Amino acid sequence: MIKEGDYVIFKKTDTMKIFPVKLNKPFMIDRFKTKLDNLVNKPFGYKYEIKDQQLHLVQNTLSDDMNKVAIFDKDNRNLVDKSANQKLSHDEIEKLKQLEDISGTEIIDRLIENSASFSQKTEYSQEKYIKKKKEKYLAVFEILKPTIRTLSEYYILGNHKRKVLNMRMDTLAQILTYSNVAAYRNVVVLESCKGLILASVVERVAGFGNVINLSPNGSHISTKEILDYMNFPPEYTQNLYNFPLERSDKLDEYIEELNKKLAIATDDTFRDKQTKKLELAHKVNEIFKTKKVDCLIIASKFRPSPILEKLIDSMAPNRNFVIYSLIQEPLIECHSFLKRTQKAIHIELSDSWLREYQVLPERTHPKNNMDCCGGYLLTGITVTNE
Amino acid sequence: MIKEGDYVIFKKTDTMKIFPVKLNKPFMIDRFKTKLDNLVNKPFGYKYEIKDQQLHLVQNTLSDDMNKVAIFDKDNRNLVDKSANQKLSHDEIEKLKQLEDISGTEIIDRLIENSASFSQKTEYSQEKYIKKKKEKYLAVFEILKPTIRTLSEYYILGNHKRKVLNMRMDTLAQILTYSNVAAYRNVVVLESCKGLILASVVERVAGFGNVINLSPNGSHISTKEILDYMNFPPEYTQNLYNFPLERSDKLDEYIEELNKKLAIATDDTFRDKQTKKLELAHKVNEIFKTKKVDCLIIASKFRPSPILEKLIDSMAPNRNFVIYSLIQEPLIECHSFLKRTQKAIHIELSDSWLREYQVLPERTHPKNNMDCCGGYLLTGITVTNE
Amino acid sequence: MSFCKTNDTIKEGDTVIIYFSFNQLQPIKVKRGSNHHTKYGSFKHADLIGKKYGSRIQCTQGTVIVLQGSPEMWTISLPHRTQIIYTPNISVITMQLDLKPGSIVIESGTGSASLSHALIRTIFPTGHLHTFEFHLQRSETARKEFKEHDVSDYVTVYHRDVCSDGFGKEDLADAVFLDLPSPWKAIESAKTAIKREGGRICSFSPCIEQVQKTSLELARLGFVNIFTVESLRRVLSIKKYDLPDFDFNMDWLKYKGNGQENENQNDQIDKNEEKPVPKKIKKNFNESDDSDDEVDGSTDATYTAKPINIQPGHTGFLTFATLLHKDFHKV
Amino acid sequence: MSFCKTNDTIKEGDTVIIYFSFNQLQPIKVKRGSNHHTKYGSFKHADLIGKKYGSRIQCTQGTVIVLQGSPEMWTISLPHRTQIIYTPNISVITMQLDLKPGSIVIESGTGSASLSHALIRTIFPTGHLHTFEFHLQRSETARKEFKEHDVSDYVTVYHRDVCSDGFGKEDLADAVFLDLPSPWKAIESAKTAIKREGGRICSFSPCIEQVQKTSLELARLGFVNIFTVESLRRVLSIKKYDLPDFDFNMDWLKYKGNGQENENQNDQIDKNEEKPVPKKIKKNFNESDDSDDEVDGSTDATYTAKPINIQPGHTGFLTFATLLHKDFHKV
Repeated sequence: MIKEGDYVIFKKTDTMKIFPVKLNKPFMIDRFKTKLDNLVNKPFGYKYEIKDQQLHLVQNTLSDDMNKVAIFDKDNRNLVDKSANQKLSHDEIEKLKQLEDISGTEIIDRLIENSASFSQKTEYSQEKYIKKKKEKYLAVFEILKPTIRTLSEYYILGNHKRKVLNMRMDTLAQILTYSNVAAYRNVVVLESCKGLILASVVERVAGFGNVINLSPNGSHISTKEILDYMNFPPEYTQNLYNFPLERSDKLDEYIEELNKKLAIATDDTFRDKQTKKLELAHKVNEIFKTKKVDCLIIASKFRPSPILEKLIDSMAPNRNFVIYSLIQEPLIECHSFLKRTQKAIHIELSDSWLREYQVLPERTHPKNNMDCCGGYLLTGITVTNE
Repeated sequence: MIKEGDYVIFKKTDTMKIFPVKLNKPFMIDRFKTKLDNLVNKPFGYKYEIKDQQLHLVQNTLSDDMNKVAIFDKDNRNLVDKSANQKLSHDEIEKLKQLEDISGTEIIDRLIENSASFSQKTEYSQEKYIKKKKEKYLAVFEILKPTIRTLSEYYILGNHKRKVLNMRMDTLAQILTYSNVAAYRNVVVLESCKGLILASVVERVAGFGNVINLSPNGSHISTKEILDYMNFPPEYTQNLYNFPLERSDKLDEYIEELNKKLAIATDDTFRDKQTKKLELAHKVNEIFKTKKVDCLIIASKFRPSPILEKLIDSMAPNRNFVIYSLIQEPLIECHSFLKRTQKAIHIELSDSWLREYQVLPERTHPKNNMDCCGGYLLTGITVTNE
Repeated sequence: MSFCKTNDTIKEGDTVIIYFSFNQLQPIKVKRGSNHHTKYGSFKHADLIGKKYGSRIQCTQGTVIVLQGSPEMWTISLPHRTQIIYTPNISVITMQLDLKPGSIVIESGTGSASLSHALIRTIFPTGHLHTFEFHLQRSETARKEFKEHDVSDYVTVYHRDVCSDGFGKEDLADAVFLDLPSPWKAIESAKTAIKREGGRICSFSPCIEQVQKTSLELARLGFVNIFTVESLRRVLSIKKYDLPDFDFNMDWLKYKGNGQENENQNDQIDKNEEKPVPKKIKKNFNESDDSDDEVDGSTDATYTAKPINIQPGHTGFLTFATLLHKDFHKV
Repeated sequence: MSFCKTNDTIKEGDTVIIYFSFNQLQPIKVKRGSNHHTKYGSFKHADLIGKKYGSRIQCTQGTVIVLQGSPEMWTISLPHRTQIIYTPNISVITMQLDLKPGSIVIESGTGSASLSHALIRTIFPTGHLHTFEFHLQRSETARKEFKEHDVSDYVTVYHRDVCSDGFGKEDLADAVFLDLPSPWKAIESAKTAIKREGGRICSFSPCIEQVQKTSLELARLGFVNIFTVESLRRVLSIKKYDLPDFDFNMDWLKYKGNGQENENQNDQIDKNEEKPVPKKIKKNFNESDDSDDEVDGSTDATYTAKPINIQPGHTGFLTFATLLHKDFHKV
């Protein structure tokens, strides 16, 4: 059920938008003004329609497509190709949409009235036309719960692909299995995906383990976005440690530095800050120095090989690492390092391929477009040479 | 119809073998002795069975699979997993096969008798079992005509992939379209595919044009194999010129050298040889020097970029080239050269993907295995900077 | 000029392709006295005449390239009247139908004639294409185009519904190609149309149910070696890459924006795909804007090939089969 | 030791994976007093006990590595009782079913329990897997394996035909996974088994007809967001490459074998895939034999990544759907 403070995803055909649920805060979505008050204590996943600036649950009706067989006997042999089948101009349609009191249904009726070819279309094409227009003009949205699954769709659907390094759902899914992330693991994550990977890891560890989030300066800013959307319970994030990547290879030095700062600290705020930093450093040091890292995931904008070289020695033997890259060359470099040093076995470079299908009676086929750029993964298992 | 002197392809499930049709020449195929005399004046494509050391046409029966719907109600829940379901040992089966007078059908009967699980299998599994065994033990072969299509299957099916640089049918097909090979073209080919590409080009030019086959020393040896199988009519190959690649960048010099040799020639055989070489050189020179090359295809074991640099200037503007490589790096190098010199536009690097489907009632699905290694193509169009 | 021959110079009346970039091509008919307006300004048709194909044409504000009409160029620039068949599938169809100069081919429907041009190119000068289209306007347009493209000697266009009326041909064709909503309705007639010594057939269908019905009908009518494939081509763009090294010795705290700083500095890799190239650069003919990074002379630049993001994931299924020599069929 | 936790040292009774190479892995149960024979000679089980997982084990004639049993290692080494689900599909299933620690999952059939182990790993320690199998022997073997792998606290095995008898569960599961010949027969019961607040369902089927029937039934029963995907993973092997330059100045006539000479010299690229590696080299543990070229220290070696030739092109279709909160369904 939706609660105040949750984030919700508005979905309509191929667009998704994300909003926090705040009471009595009207805002605009598409051309509609609405408030989210009505969503509280309502279920996720249903369709809601905006009426009177509020969202109302719409019952799902059985998809018409599913029950209707395409009719091949009617055909379009007499449909003459004309560019001007729609008599309303773009501007006229835009003006129509500005009318305060016009409903989506009315707009669609007007479009049909003014379509020269509508009556000549096959029944199937007519339905397709109406469905398309409905999706465009009706104020009906699916309200989805932000989950790793829906968020990963959100980033790929919108123009946010680059924000998550083009990370496709299946690639992310493979990162999580091949790294063996689960409860009771110490997981080290270095990512530039707005927290998509970090949030996935936090969810799979669920508080039963430790998650070390490495980033320049230990900043959580670039990974916080998706963690916020996920709205995790506090026990999930209590063992999440945001630690500076640049300190990860000189922990002793860093601890010494912090101790020195602490020793000369006079200001309470400063002391608290240093104490916290020191606790964090000790925690990370404890895991790194005793080689207790169970899973290592690198999916960052930096060249992975030098980073892997620094971090792999903190891993226990027989543990899994996964490195993601949009191109294969940086992973070939990591592969060379691993082979040369014999620090790992079962090293595989792979790419992934995902295609969706349209499954409808008499009209089943793979979707016409696909995302061909799922990136590459290098996976492997650490071994000991002792 | 099959003629004496033709090559024929024997096909059985996943093996293909190729033989010339010679009269009264018995040979062994699998464990069967046969002669090909009976094939003369018989049609290609039919199945033939070896009986009494001769091949007899077998009528195709409508595939049983097609008309039978899988029965999901019968299932294998009571079939107990046992490794020793077949009571005959490997050695016993081998001995059985050595028996002179045993027919394939009899072997299959014995296998069924000795299969512990056969009677417990579903009807569908039983059929599958019999079909598999039939394919293995009956002396029935499809006799196929060697065409580019069947030969490209032959090389990929057998362990001959490397001989044709892993050239998959769809990749070869794309080479032929993107190079714009057809009648009335001057085509330059440099290939290390046993003549697969050369033969395709010769067929598509069909004598209406010129085909220059470049190779080290102008040797046709490495490309002759598939041309022989194709058994082209003489007009197809009359304009096929096998020319030394190492001379292609210094034609004047080469002609001069040949002229000199001819001038001092005393021996008739030697003179004839030089005269022929000179004619060939003049022909190639005429096409190269006047920039009359219409299509350039490179699919060789050599680094393509330096070769492309030498050959591209012999091409007319607005003509097509295609370069094939199993890996992408050599093509990236060609791409850099072309971009830098602005000698071409519409330069595309691509790979191809081909998957076969099993289409049977209630059992339709993509085939479980696929060839993932179709290689890369670099295609482009020459332009003039004049 | 002819779409199936190679030509050197542009003549009046030629259909030429004005090439802006990978996805921007425009066929025009050269007519003395006309002007052509492009986003790079305009040029006079008269200036084209006598020029070599493959030349750069100076417009008032930039350069374009003028290319000869060829089947492949036509496929990516033609006016769509229907869904068309693209070159990767055309390639496989041509190979699997064993086509070469001299082949007699039957095709239905003609559609936008994307495939037709490629078929003609392969079978001319001694072969012939019989192409059938049930939509009157389309069949007339195709006939007109074939004439304009100087290939009408090698093709006959029929306005006819082959599913109800058949091809009306007997023992004529080496190969039959079907691109119909209900291809199974035309197979019996296709069988009649194929030569006595047999031939090949191909059916192109977007949906798997069509493939299933077609395969059953092919089997019922005695076709053999029935198989179905999907063939896709994936284009890779070539990009310069330069992943930054993380500097373990830098004081990242002092580096601006802590953590988000080089958001946009990094992936040169995707730049072109996602951000529209500024108009200013587009003014001059510069193909690399569309897909590849500019290649510079420096030898230490490193390039990688990366698939273009969204590409065709499905066009249709291709079902092939063989009809064996008719005289040896058991009746 | 447990398959879903990470363990450091080997104990008696552990099921460990003996790792020879990519495709050669063997699970064994460590039993003091036993010997294990491999192609590299034999070792004593007793020698394993107390060793670290991920250690090299000296056999009489070579070295192997001993690995902990994990869901992914189990999937590639388990004894097949049925067709199994592999890690790329397992990954997508786990993600699309929104699984995490605490999830209650229903699975049928158990099969070879490849997926089951991975599901348990993701949902433990607070979740539970209910797995149903209609084949008695298989269900018993799975139960025994779960015990041996120390995961039986998180899983209940049922011997039951869910198509005829249903799951017998109500408002219990967050997610249901079906891998059945006729999955549509189990969907109504699956709906009952899903929690009142709704949940996710996945059906895995090799054939498209199964997908069609399943999708229709899901729609009929009010599931939403029904969609089907195929997910494949392609492995690339890393090879040294060195295409020879053609020497335009060489006298090729004198070069041995005119034209065919460097037949085998050239493509180092394919060597390993096609030719079996000589036995001699295999004697020592050397993973690179199987897929990658030996990487040497020299910095000027150039490597490329090339897809392994024959790979899975299809495993099955994955159909997913959502059941919304049951209390808000219109009846």
